[in-house]
Amino acid sequence: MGLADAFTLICVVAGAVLFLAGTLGLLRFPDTLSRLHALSKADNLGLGLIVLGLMPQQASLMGGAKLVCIWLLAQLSAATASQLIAGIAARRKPQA
Amino acid sequence: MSLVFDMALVAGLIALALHVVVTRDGRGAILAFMAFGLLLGIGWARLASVDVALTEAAIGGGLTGMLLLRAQAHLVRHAAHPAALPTDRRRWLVPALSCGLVTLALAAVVLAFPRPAPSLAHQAVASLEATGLGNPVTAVLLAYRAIDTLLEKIVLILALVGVWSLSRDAAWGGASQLRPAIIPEPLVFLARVMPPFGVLIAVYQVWVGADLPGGTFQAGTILAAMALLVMLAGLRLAPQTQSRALRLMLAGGPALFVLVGFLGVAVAQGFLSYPEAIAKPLIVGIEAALTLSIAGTLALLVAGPPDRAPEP
Amino acid sequence: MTSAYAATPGGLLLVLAVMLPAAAVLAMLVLGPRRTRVVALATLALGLVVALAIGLELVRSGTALIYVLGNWQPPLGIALRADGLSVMMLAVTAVVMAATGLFARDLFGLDLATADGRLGTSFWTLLMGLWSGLNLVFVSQDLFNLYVALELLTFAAVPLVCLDGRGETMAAALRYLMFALLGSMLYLLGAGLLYGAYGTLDIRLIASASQHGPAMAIALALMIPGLLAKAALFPLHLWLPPAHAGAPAAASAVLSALVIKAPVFLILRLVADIAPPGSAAVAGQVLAVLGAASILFCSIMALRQERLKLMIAYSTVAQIGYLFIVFPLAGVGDGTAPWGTIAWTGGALQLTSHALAKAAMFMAAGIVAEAVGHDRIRDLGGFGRAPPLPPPTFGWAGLSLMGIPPSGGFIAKCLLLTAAAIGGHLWLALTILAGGLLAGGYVFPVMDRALATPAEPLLLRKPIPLRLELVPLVLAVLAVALGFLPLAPFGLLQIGRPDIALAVSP
Amino acid sequence: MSAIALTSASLFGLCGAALVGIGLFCILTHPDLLRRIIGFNILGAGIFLVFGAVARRGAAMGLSGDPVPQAMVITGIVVAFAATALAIALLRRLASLTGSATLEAATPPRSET
Repeated sequence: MGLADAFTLICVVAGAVLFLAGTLGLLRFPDTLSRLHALSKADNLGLGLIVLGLMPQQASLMGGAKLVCIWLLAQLSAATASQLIAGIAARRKPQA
Repeated sequence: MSLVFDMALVAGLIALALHVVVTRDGRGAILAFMAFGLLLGIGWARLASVDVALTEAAIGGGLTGMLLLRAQAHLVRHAAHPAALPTDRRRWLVPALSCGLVTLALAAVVLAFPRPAPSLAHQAVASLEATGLGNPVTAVLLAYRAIDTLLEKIVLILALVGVWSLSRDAAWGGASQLRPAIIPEPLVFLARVMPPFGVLIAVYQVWVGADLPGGTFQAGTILAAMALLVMLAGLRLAPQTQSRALRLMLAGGPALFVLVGFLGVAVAQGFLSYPEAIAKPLIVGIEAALTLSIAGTLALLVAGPPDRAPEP
Repeated sequence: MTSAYAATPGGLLLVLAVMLPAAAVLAMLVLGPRRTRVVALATLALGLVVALAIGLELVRSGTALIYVLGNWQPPLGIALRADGLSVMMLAVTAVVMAATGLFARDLFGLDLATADGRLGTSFWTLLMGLWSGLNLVFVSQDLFNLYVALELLTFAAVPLVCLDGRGETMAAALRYLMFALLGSMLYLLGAGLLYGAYGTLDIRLIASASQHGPAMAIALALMIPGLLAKAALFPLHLWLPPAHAGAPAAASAVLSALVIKAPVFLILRLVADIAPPGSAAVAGQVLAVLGAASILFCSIMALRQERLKLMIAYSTVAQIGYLFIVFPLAGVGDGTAPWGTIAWTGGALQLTSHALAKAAMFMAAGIVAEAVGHDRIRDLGGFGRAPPLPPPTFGWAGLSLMGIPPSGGFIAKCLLLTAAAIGGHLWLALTILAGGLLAGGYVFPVMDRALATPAEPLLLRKPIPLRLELVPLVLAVLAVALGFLPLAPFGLLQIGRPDIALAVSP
Repeated sequence: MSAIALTSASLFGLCGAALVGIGLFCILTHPDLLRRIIGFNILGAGIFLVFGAVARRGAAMGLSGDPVPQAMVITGIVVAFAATALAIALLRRLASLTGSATLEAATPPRSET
């Protein structure tokens, strides 16, 4: 196992752990906002680590660039979704 | 190791499907179904069918989910509370047993398929040269079995005509009301930032689809999603369904397909055959036109029947 | 093995039969509501010519017409093939379509507000889609291509049911869609299994395979019930009466006369052309039992209906039943060639005469409902005095349904009865006789109402032009005239049978 | 039973068989029409997976699967989506007109044509 493979292994495992933690948080945390917090942690950092870990495995620069693009697009949509959910949660709260 | 991964994936798929059926929570069922669609996309990637994986993830996990969520919101507002599965055993036991029987019979057939497996891969690859393509799936869709793809476009258009026919008489020819009453700011931001990327990805998909996984369906779905995003965010109104330009776009792809098909009668070896020298450019041209048609049709199918009277 | 398809002269006509209406759908979409009707009528005329040309070419050459799409030979590509039976279906379809077109033009012309509006425009577009799907069902040789054809039919037929936009017809259309989709999916699943086992979906290639594993039996056990759900055979008929009764008269005519015949045709092909003899015999027996049950149960249901259109719709399910008792009568699956038997000819005649008679009946009922404003049989006393032609139309079409001489239905039922007597199928013979009597039971009361003198005369809502009434009358007369036709043209049915590749000596 | 080596193709084929059963059950028994429409999608997914298993088994010539069933699945997915869209449009209209999202409550047609 070369250095690159070891790097991949560590990063991807760390990413997977973050996803696991995020899922646990989603299921266990009491209210919408803290669940959202857990979820976006997993989404941002977990996906980021996995993408980072897969970088050395790419044969070409294009492949790496595509991976980064995927991460950026996921960031964008996740951030928007979080905003939307948080907005709805904030609007509902005063009425409850 | 990879078989363990597949087993976990399969277990997840079955668990989600069961959850969709038995849960009492209507919205929860839809969300579980969307997760199911995404997992299924991974399943298709595991089956090494990247073309299908892309289509499934985009349609099964995306557009269908949006359609279902919008319908659920509508039903909650307009209809009696949806009922849950019958608890009376007589009502569900017989269907459950017969469905179990179907599953068992299917499983037996799947395990008893002949080996070596019959396959058209040889013929598909051997004939690839005549089409000038590199992706055999695209060759099947646009050359060997082109008639299926062409008539399936007609199916899509008929579905759209059918959906439009469900409007009130006064609204027929008008536009759908997609824009929600309150548009959240982040959505508008996303609708401004995302579409250029989406269009880029779609163009890329059509372009590489001739030789690599990807193609007109996947690209069309992405474009449809972008169009819906822009309309949902209120940046553009949904188009009038009577608009001539819109209708030209919808009919353009299949119409070009039919024309090239009959061109084949005159200059190649019959209906839907391409002259070998220009097969690839013809196919890519048809794909480009089809992509626009598919994008428009899918987006309008999600938008539903027009509900505002047409404006001249 | 002669697996390759050789295109025959005139094969391109089959492509035209499918693509002409499909292209019309596209043209209508682009040209817009005002020109939809013109495009439809032009396509109907052209399509009729194409069907005629196909018939002439078949008779001239005496062999099946074949076309290989894109010149890609099956199993990789798809072939179209029309033998005598397919050509008969194409011809009947073209005639009923053309009649429906003429009828719909005047029916929608009654109300100028709807003529170029939602109802009229959607009707014409969907009608063309329907036609393309029907023609494809009759000529395609590829099981997945046939799935696409079935979906063309589903997507065109379902919205036709609820064009009037009422809640009840929405429910009827939704129930229809559920049954139709379930049917398509089971069919598709079966096709997938067959591909897994044989590596092809071409009917000729599958049929010429020497060994059949469990995949064939399971696939047939999925595909046939799926198609039965679409054909509305008892006990899967529940969706049909509300759907066919709720549609506008012109649409009911096509749905009842043609659309349900497509899955019946496919079942016939699966059982007679693909299934190995043992499975075919079993399937034939089961189908015959269901067919007989359909005839008896749905005839009785038709007797009990209070509304004219519902009665006609139940009668459709009963009449479809006759097509399924053909299987054991023609000896499908016992090693002989079924297409030479009198039962086979009887079945084909029944199919044709029912298509003509049922289209005529629905159109006549539509005219009555349009003129009087309702279709409650009890309150229709004296409807024969108002628009003059629907009662004779109804009577003539009724002759064919009951099987009274001289009519196409009579010859058909007579042939089936003879086959049942010769073959010693006493229960089928009794069913045929009982079905005829029951049909009389539901046709005569309507005639009685037509000729009755009501206490107070019926109020006419609107005048009906004579031209509108003529179309169904012509169809009904054609259904009766089939009875005068010498049976020779039905030698047509044997053209192209058996498929050459099937004729491998054991 | 070791003769039947469990490959990932047959594993997904079996998954397809199970999904077909689950989807059918949902369609046959669930009173909520929206859920039945989802059931159709699950049934479709199962059918397509059976096609997928067939395709994967047919891998040859350096291809990872037989392209013919793969292409059919793509066609099938798009048709299934169109069916879902039409069913949902009908259901929404039914709900607006009658206030009911089930077929059980719908009475047989009785009013005049």
